[in-house]
Amino acid sequence: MKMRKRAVLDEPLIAERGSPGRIGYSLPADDLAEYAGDLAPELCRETLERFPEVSEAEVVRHFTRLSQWNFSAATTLYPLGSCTMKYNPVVNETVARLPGFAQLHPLTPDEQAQGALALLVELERCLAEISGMDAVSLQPAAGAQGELTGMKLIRAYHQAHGHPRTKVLIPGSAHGTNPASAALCGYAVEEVPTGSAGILNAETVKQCVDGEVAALMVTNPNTLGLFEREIVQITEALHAHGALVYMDGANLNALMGVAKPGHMGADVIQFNLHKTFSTPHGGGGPGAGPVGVKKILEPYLPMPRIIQRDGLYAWSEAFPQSIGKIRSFYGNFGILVRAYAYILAMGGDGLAQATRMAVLSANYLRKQLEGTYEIASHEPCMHECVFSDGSFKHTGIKTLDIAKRLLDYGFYAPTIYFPLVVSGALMIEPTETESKETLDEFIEALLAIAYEIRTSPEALKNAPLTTPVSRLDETRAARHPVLRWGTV
Amino acid sequence: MKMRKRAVLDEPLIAERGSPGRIGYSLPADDLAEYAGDLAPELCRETLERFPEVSEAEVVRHFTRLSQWNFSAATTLYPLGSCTMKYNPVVNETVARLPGFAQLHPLTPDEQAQGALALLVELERCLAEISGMDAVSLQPAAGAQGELTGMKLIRAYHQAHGHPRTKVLIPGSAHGTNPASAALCGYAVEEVPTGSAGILNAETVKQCVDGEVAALMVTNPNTLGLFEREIVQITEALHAHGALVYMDGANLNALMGVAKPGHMGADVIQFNLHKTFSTPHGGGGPGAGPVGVKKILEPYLPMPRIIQRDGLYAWSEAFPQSIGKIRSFYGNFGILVRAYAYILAMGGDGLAQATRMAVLSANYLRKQLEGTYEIASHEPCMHECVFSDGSFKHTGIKTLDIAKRLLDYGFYAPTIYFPLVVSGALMIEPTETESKETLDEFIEALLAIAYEIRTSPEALKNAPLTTPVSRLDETRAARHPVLRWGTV
Amino acid sequence: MTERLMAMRYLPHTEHDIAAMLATIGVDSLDALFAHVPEELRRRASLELPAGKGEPEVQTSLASLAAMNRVAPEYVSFLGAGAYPHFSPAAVDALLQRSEFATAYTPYQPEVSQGTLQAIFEFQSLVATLLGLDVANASMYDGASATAEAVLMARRIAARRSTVLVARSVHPQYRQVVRTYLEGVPDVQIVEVPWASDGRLDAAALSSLLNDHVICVVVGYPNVFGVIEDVGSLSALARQHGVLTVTTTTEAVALGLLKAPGELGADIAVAEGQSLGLPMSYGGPGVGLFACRERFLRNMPGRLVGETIDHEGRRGFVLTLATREQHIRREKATSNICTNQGLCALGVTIFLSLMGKQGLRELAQRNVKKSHFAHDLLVQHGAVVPLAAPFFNEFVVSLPDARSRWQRLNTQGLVAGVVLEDWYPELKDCLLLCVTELHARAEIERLVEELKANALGG
Amino acid sequence: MTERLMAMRYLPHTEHDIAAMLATIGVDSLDALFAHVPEELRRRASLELPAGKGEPEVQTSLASLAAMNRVAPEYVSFLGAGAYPHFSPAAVDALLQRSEFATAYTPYQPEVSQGTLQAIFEFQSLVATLLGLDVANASMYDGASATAEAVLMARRIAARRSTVLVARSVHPQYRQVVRTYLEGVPDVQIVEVPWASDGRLDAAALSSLLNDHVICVVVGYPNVFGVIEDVGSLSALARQHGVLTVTTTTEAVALGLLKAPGELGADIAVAEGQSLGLPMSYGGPGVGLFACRERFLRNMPGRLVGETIDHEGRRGFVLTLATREQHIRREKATSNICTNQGLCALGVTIFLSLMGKQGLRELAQRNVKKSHFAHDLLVQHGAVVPLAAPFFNEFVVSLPDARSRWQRLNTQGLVAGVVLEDWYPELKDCLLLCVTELHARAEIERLVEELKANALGG
Ligand SMILES: Cc1ncc(COP(=O)(O)O)c(C=O)c1O
Ligand SMILES: Cc1ncc(COP(=O)(O)O)c(C=O)c1O
Repeated sequence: MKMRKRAVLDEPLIAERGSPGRIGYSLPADDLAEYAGDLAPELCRETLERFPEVSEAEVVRHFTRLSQWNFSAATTLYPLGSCTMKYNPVVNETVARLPGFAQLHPLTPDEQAQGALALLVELERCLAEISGMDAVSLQPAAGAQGELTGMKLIRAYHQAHGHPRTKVLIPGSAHGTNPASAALCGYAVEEVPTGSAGILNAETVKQCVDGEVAALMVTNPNTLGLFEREIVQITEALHAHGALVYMDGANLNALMGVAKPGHMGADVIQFNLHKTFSTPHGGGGPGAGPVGVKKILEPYLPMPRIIQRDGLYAWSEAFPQSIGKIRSFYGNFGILVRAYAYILAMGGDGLAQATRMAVLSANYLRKQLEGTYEIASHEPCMHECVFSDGSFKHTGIKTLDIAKRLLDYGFYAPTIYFPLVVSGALMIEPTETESKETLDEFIEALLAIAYEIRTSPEALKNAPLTTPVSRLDETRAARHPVLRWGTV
Repeated sequence: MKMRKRAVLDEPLIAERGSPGRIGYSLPADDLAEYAGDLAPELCRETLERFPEVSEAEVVRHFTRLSQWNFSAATTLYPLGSCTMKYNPVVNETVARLPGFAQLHPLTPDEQAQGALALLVELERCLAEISGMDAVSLQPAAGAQGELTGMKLIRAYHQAHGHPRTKVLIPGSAHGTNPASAALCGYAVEEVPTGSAGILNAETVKQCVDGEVAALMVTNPNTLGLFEREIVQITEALHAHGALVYMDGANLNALMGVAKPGHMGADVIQFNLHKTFSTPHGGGGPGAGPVGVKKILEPYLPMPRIIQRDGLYAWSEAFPQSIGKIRSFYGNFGILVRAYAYILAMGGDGLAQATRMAVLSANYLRKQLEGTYEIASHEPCMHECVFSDGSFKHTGIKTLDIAKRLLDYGFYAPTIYFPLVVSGALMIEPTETESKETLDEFIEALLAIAYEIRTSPEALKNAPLTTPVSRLDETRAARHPVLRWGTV
Repeated sequence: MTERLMAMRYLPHTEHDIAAMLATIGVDSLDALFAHVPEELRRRASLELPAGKGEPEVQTSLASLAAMNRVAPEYVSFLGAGAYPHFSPAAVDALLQRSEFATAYTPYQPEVSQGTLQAIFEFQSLVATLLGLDVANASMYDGASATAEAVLMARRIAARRSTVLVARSVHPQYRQVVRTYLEGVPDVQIVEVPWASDGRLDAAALSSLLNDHVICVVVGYPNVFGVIEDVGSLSALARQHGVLTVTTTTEAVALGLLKAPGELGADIAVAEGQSLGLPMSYGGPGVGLFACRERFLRNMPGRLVGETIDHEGRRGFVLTLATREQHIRREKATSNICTNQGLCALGVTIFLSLMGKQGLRELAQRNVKKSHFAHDLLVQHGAVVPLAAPFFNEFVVSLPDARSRWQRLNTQGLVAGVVLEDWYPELKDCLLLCVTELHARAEIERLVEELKANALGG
Repeated sequence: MTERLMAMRYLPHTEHDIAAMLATIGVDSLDALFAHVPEELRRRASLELPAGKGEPEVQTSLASLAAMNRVAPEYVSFLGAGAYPHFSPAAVDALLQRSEFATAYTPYQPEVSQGTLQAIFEFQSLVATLLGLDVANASMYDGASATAEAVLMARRIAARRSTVLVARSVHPQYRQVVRTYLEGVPDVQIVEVPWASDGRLDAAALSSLLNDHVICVVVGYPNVFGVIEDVGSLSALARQHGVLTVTTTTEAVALGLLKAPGELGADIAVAEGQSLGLPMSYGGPGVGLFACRERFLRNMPGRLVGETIDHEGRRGFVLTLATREQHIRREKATSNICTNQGLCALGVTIFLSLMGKQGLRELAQRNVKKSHFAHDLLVQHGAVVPLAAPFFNEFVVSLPDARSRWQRLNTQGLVAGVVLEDWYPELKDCLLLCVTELHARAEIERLVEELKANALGG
């Protein structure tokens, strides 16, 4: 096992550092020294209780130390299934910080923001081309907000056609955001059963559709990493009942240049730019979740939209059927800049190659591991592969133990216990940016762990052994929630 | 003991990563596709043997991982005596990267580089004011090159006065660069004995001076952290014999706003901008070592120098007595920008306060430790304090063991075995940017180690225990030097 | 695949690697991996996009787009209204670029995510204090959607009630987002509450609208006009009817000085955090701050980090109370949010740590001072300021022909705030001006001079 | 001390801390700590400098100075001659900003400095390969002082000899620095060797100067005119007299394509590394690359990192052979260098890792292609190119009235290279032009067009 220990200091909470009266800030010089504008004292608070009082150096050291406690895609393979933890190119960070982007006020008159508008228009076009959809809105802030937007569009469409309908069909393998988003739109969620191979059966879907079904929410490839082979028949079945198809595009990394959701019958799809388009995940965000739609849904897209007027780009709210706004201003612009830079760098062929390499890598992992770990489906996989706990369930070892043990081997863990339809799922997404050597090291680790399960299971039960903290008591955290530092 | 372990992956050499044909670069588009300029094959090499073939992601991960193996001032107290490891403000990094500085070609016509020239002139002025010298050259790339420059100036001066002289006086406590620089100028080095209290005795110096002495090289405060109380008498003694005084300004952090070398009789001094003026040490450099001189030495300063012409700044080589150039172009400009930003931020009062806090902190450490560790001198200390191995020599523990053990406590080690005049020296420089709490933690660690010396010396002998590697075999490295990766 | 792709620098697979991997898998071509994808889909899948570019061209392409946008200091602007120009110390962005923060994801494995987790815990602590409430979550998308989530949460709490009162002086985009989020939610209606002549919520109107069917009242603090609402009085009024008070703040710097919403009786308080160290970035990414009283905890949307201990008893942090979240509760979750604004929350945490107890207050005071100076100078020169209530760093000024004057100044490289008529037809000829610590006195004086020359005089 | 300093953000000591620390020390004021410093020094020590500035002002002050300097892309320049505009991937600078690298110092404690040490080991390996020699050190200040150190080293090796031959076509600043370093070193004289009509070293002149007193011959590779010297022949010639060959390279990118100096018989090879990923930064910091044959190892200046093992047998890296260095050997050291250019060496290491085997060569080829295109186009338009030898990415062009034409173009925002007469009075009316991968074809065509309009035609 390749492992090195190192000293990492305990780092207290920032509120536990510092000393009263110490400061870490400076303001611009006061050029109004003689003027004394202030608010009435009764409007003002007494203090900012337990706000830090620290020097700049203390802040820098504090957060630098904290950062080192993280595993991240920049330091290790981060094979978190469904999350597409690909390499985040450094240049994207540089361009997003250009003052013309970073310092731009969102209400800047359109004529003075033509560069930003042109970028947004171009990005819309690229995403439409990649997905085969007709129009794109960049406003949603993340995948789930894209889903919400998409479902709002579907609702608006049905409403405009007389009746919003009441139900949405969702397979059990779907990501939790799908049912949550549908419910947020007031829809009842109905689970469509997945076929035994892990994919949807067009016949089964057909039987679930009726005039109350507003839409099917389908992920393709689905969360088992499988391409929904019957997708065209499925979407036709929906359309035959006047229902629409929402496609969760979180797994678009498996489709670029291979198949377009627009051709599969999707009416609306969200893009997770923080997955497919390489924007960094930021420890939980920000992401961006643009939606692409077919013509029939375009009138309902969020406002404002960009139009051309007198040879210039301009924001317009003249879309009377629009669902309105889903977020202030125009979305997570800084993330959109990064995604656009990525698309420029990759080009059409590069994106297609990315998909092919992502799928190649997942199939390679799957092949190397399937003799040892039980594969969740025997269908060919796309960009990720899912294993169940079938091969080790009888040993008393849990999927969680394997995940923890991987940390000791210096890898982040795959997504575990998702999708829910797989017992003790281990969902591995290598992405196209990991080298074969790294995949081989990871395979080696998983095989070594399989051996440990047989020979020294306690190593797994006690794992991780090499991390800044050992296994944490999650029950305690939930039972007696301590969600902020003490106020005294 | 506050310590956390964490997994840090073994990271091979970059040449051990990668795969033939893999790449991590891109070039600008070739806009001369039809033109075929190339060199004759007989001029060209076959290959770049064992040059890496890696992707961008692999490079980023490689160096990110390596970085985490370092302790640094940004992660922990780095009390390396004589090195002034103060906090390096982040904003200095930002301004040094402004395209108008970073992308500026050194041969840009002067009219197009007025901003850079103005900055250099301003910085020269600030350094002259801080040191009490008359003129400054920013050209030397580091302290040692500043020393060399200074000694060249002294030599040129004596030469111009008929005879370059043959000897330079240097106290035994001096930094190794002092004798090395003097020798590089062709001078014989003669050691002046230090008085018992650790400082120079004017009488002793007087006895060493004669007509062959070109200069005394003196560090003030000296490397024991002691102010040379008799400095004025000493420099007078030199001047009385027509000899000059080189003052090593590496310890200027102890003097700002307290005493100016120019008033002490120094004829030339170097500034270590990477110490006193907060530019980052870069794991060994780059630094900058400007020299300040008295009027008598100004004619000899390196070329080019900045003059004013037609209301503009301009580089000029019209200095016939100049020693010439010590470095290409004008010095480590990017470092000079950082130092200037620091001086702007601090202001005169801020610099004076920095000195006072640095001295306060060193005295505080000294006081807290002197009951446990043997102090090298009973003189009041300035910005650093030096302990000897006197208190633990009999235990078999070496200064080195204490240094290694400190790593386990999460602190970088002080400078050890320097100055040479102190047995087993431990030279601690806290700097003004460390908080009292951090100093207290460091004191606690040193006291705990003193306790361990008595109770569990093997903990020190085996230290460090928590680092990526344990003690390394330095003898082996020197005996069978392996200085590059294998070529097959 | 034989000709070399520009994108290769991001794609490590050599031809040799590919061949070896295909051989292991047991197929003879990459295409074979996609054989199960219907052929008619694959046939039409090619991407009509330009060829990939090298990094130098990516940089120059983006730089030329960026250069087409006008920003300070060349371009002087008094725009606020939901996005605010503030100084952010260089340390904030430098630390955000630490790739261990930037390229990690949701801390599902806490043992190797303590950096993210502790920072979020600190964020929650700071936000809870700033908003004066018991618990804060680990971020929402932005101030607008956080407001919508607050209303949805209020509705969960007051499940049998049906009316949401929203002050018309809440930022119009926030109101639009609330409306969008609520559309389709059964049995809820939104009623707008007007402002009184001084710019604060019309208390009489509120009184007349409050009743047992009301879920909550949403009020801006400060409101879109920069006006400091009397949250204490209106929350007291609301409470009499069992109605929850929700405050929403676009300019979080104000909270460094103003009484905290919770202190004034708010039950849920949200804010946009962009002002606290994040660049405006044409409107995003920012971060939604969200806090509420402890008793509503289980109704809260979003992620929460909690303190706990490890096997050796060391303090550590974990995601907690996830049973509220979509990945566990699915359609019954308190929200659909998953990816949030983690790195922005970290930015706010770093910014607040640097500013600290004293700095944030001083920053807020400086904003008051600068904007009040501008206000006073305008008044001195005869400008009409229609709203008399105290304001933070934005205020409304009324002048004849505002729009065309605004346009004229715009061509001179000066944006005289927002033309309010676009949002409030009733506010014809009104401009909303925002002045922060970054506006130099000379810029303020220029604004006044230009408005005077253009308008005030006649 | 009672009024607040702007610099406080960098100074953590509160009044309370200060009082507590003074009490511990047992003195009653800060001044008391300096009581032993002669009073007449203290009296005059106050600093007449402006008051400290906040970070916003520091930024604007520096930004306005930076804005007074003209740089690409607005300003087109064909300047090379020791500093070269090249593309550096964003990853290089991002990694250099990792504070664990930037804020550490010389790795005296190897156990907590393996990051720096391994990176230097990689640097040494890459540089040794690039220069085609056995061992490279861990960096010198710059190409010029590295050249001087090489000459001093040669002198140590050939201790009884006395003459240093330096090609006059070595960069004049490098020659100046060599001269400065050698001044005062007893019994050494420098003799310049002229160039032949094609721009290469005059072999006949060299032959006539070589004898048993000669220490070494120093030649630029490429030389200051961009000309590729025939190092193989001249080193063979030198070796006949037991004379060492030292090559010095200002444009290290050339070494990605050209035969390595060591391969051609150089005994010591040095270079300026700025081209390899570092910004020009008005001439510094760059980094001196330095390599030699193994048998000269103990005469080498500078720091060296070597491989070893730890107690558990794991590979690790340490500073080694320090007995050559000043901190051990003091006046007998092989050099006085201490602080070197560590972070720049790291930058070069990262750059070379990214470019790799293929990229560095391709980059060099592109430089050849671009500069030869410019050269050919000029010739096509009748320009005179006085030196016929092969060149890398710089070449000399001769045209009537060069200086005034250069000046005219300069006012039009185009710098037509270096006016060589300033360095070489014998090269009147000659310009030295440098063309790299960053020059667009259109810029080259503009240069030719302008020179033509200005000169070539008439
Ligand atoms: C399949 C799938 N759908 C939807 C989402 C939701 O996207 P986001 O987290 O950006 O809201 C995710 C992300 O985790 C996902 O994996
Ligand atoms: C006292 C003293 N003098 C001179 C020097 C040499 O400075 P530099 O390392 O910048 O060459 C140092 C630095 O280590 C020093 O501490």
